[in-house]
Amino acid sequence: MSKVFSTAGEALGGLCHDGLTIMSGGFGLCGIPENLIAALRDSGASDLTVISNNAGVDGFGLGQLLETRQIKKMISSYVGENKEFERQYLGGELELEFNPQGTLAERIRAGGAGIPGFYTKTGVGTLIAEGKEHKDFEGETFILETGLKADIAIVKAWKGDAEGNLIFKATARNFSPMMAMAGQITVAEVDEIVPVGALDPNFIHTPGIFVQRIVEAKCEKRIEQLTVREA
Amino acid sequence: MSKVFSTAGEALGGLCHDGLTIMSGGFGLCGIPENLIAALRDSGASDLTVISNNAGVDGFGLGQLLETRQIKKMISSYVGENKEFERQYLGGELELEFNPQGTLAERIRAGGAGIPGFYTKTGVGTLIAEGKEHKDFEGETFILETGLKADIAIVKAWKGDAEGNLIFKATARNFSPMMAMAGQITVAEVDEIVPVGALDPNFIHTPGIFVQRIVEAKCEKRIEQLTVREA
Amino acid sequence: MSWTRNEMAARAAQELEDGFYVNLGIGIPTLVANHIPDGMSVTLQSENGMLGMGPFPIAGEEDADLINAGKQTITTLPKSSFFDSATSFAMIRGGHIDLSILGAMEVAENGDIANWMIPGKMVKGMGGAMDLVAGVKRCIALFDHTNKRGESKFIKACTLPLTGQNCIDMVITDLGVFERDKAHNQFRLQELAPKVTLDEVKAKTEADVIFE
Amino acid sequence: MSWTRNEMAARAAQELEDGFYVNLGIGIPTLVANHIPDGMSVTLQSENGMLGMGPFPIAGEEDADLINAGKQTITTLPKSSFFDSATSFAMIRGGHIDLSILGAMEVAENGDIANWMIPGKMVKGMGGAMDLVAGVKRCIALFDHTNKRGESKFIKACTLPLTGQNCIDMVITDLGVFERDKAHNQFRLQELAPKVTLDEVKAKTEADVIFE
Repeated sequence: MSKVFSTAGEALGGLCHDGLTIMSGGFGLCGIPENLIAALRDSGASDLTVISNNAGVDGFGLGQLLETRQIKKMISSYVGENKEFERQYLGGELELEFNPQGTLAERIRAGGAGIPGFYTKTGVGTLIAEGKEHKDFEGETFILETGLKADIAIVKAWKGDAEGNLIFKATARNFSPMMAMAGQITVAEVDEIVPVGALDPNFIHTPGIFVQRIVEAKCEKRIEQLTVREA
Repeated sequence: MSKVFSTAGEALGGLCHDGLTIMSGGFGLCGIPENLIAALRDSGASDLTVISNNAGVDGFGLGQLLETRQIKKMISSYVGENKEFERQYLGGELELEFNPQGTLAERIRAGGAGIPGFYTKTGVGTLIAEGKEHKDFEGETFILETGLKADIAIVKAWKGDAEGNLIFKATARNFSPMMAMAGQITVAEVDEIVPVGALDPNFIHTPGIFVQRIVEAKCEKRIEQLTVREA
Repeated sequence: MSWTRNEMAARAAQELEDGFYVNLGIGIPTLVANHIPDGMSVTLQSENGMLGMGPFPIAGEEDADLINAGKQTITTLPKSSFFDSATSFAMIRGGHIDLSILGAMEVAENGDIANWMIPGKMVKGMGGAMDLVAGVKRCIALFDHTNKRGESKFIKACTLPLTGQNCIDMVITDLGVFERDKAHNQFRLQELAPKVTLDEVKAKTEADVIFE
Repeated sequence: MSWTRNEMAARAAQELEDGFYVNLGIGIPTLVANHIPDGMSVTLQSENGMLGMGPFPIAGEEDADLINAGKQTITTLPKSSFFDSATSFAMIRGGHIDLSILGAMEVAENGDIANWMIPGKMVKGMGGAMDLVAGVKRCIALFDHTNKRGESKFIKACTLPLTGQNCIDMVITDLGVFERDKAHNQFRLQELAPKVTLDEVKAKTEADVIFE
């Protein structure tokens, strides 16, 4: 019962159906599972609810699934980089649920950790709090946020092994460790699959229990805002 | 404003007062801040509330603070290894609050993460649930548990730097990363202080923001259950 | 002949499946690790913060920083990973562990379990037991069918404070195996230990169990 | 003369203290990093998962896996550490960040801030702004005192949807500095930009502010 697959398409084999809830890692285009997103597009599965901090850019990342109209609803914190997104949203073709970024991260962690709800002060007194339960702790008011789970989580890691153990590089880590926990099935694409035992057990970011499938795949890794200084 | 101190006693300098709430890392005797516990004993601070998974053994670890009657109350998940604890508890000299181990870990993380309460199914229908708010999510019943904070958290790490960045070794990690987050002031003792930059930024377990003071100190590292197999 | 402790552990090991992540409780459940079938990949979790628990060390190679939840010195395997207690119980509470095998003082016919506290005696604490029975996908209770006085420990309703309610999916005792029948919400005798008679197990079982 | 964007950032940098952990918002707040006094140790957090943010890279040394919350390529410092988004916002929500400096569309006299949404226009999202204003120990809003039509942005009550309520501790605009007086629960003019008159700032401030 190997976790290792040869291609992103095979790694998603048998999993993609209309109406699924998908979590997709990454912050902007940093740490997105490029190949798995493309394979999800190729699967043709539609009416998807996608939980991801951002929505990609036009024609790349989750933008690919927007072009093909496979996404019914996005749950995100910021979607400013995508004209097609804006067009579909303003046209009423796409549902959108905004979450504060930290609330989104914590809701995903909670979903993976068996916590159905938690209280936070983020968003109290704002639109985000409307319709949510309010509760006071030690004289301060908090709102109830619920855990989020997904049918499938797709994440991008730096290195992984056949047990599903993963490590991430730099800020490409972002939402992926929590999403790996919150996916009923988690599929990881990695820059490199290394032999079991090559990763130091002290420094594994995502233990293999959270990863059901893994594939080595080459990423393009586009940069959104190339910013440099004088040498 | 250096975070580095020369001795455990100096690292706790000015912090120890009667009535404080202290978190102390470790599981059994594995990963306990031996030198900081001893320094806390030497400070003479009493009426302490101590949050720690266990209570040490007679005369070692938190057992040292029990002998001197500095502890008023323990919040723990298991205290089975300590006769003096049993004597004081049965004699009504010591308060004790049991938490399921996972609830304890999550309460500490929540305290450090600004989450005043969360729902869990652990303990539903047991003594642990008595007096706690019950709430249903998707037809299942959960109980409300609250975040825990401490005036001081004392933890033991493997290596650390002057910025307070820490890494832990093997199962000596346990509760310490969360406690470092939940302490108003967190003091870490480490096997080795390494130069800033020596720790790989991808593999720092506790970022320096959670650690206010650090001291290099030699640990005895007692083993509770030495268990070996035939060679 | 009823099963020995080791035979009970061996029978429990038959419930393992390839790829399972498993948490074994202290006592008889620990022995299950000795009966994992060759060629089957089972990963043992230790709730103090480790996946892929290896065997006890050879004398002299023990490491005080590397222990299991029973505080015994252990070793790593190539697949091992370490993590903090919050992550460890996220695995447990979040339903990521496939199987928990744990001891019991009492199991009731409705799946309740008591294994942490006897009123009037010094209480050591529940440790991770309440989290395990509440969170793990499938829980097997492994215990002697009767106590020292010959009284059934597989009973109508727990008399001791509960560890968890309605959470035990299978009971394995020295006398036999009882699988929870989800449809009837009732345990059903699945297997008798060698030479144990149906009459004996009926006589020693207070719980209302399906015996046919 | 009112302050330039760069001078506003320089003035905000005077609020830094040695040992501070600071989160800087996008826009003018980002410029504050250029004015950290020599010899002062300030650690910049980027909410996408980094402490100890370094400068932009030299051309050719950029790394697509290493960006800040504005999605710009950056570099590490010897003290840097990376972590996941849940940990990053645990720092923010848990009150571990000493100071947040962020832009604003409106700030109200009661400390409310609006900076994420204009009804009727395409809403890009709040990103981490709501978490920052709710969680960070001290929040400074850095913005132009008036909008393009010359209307005050420092007002009695926010007209735009809030980012957070009662959370701004200091306002720095091109005209001056206003410190929240906790005792009076009111902002107080602390400093005027060079050659800005009290009359000018009074005329351009809708909020009820203590000017004496």
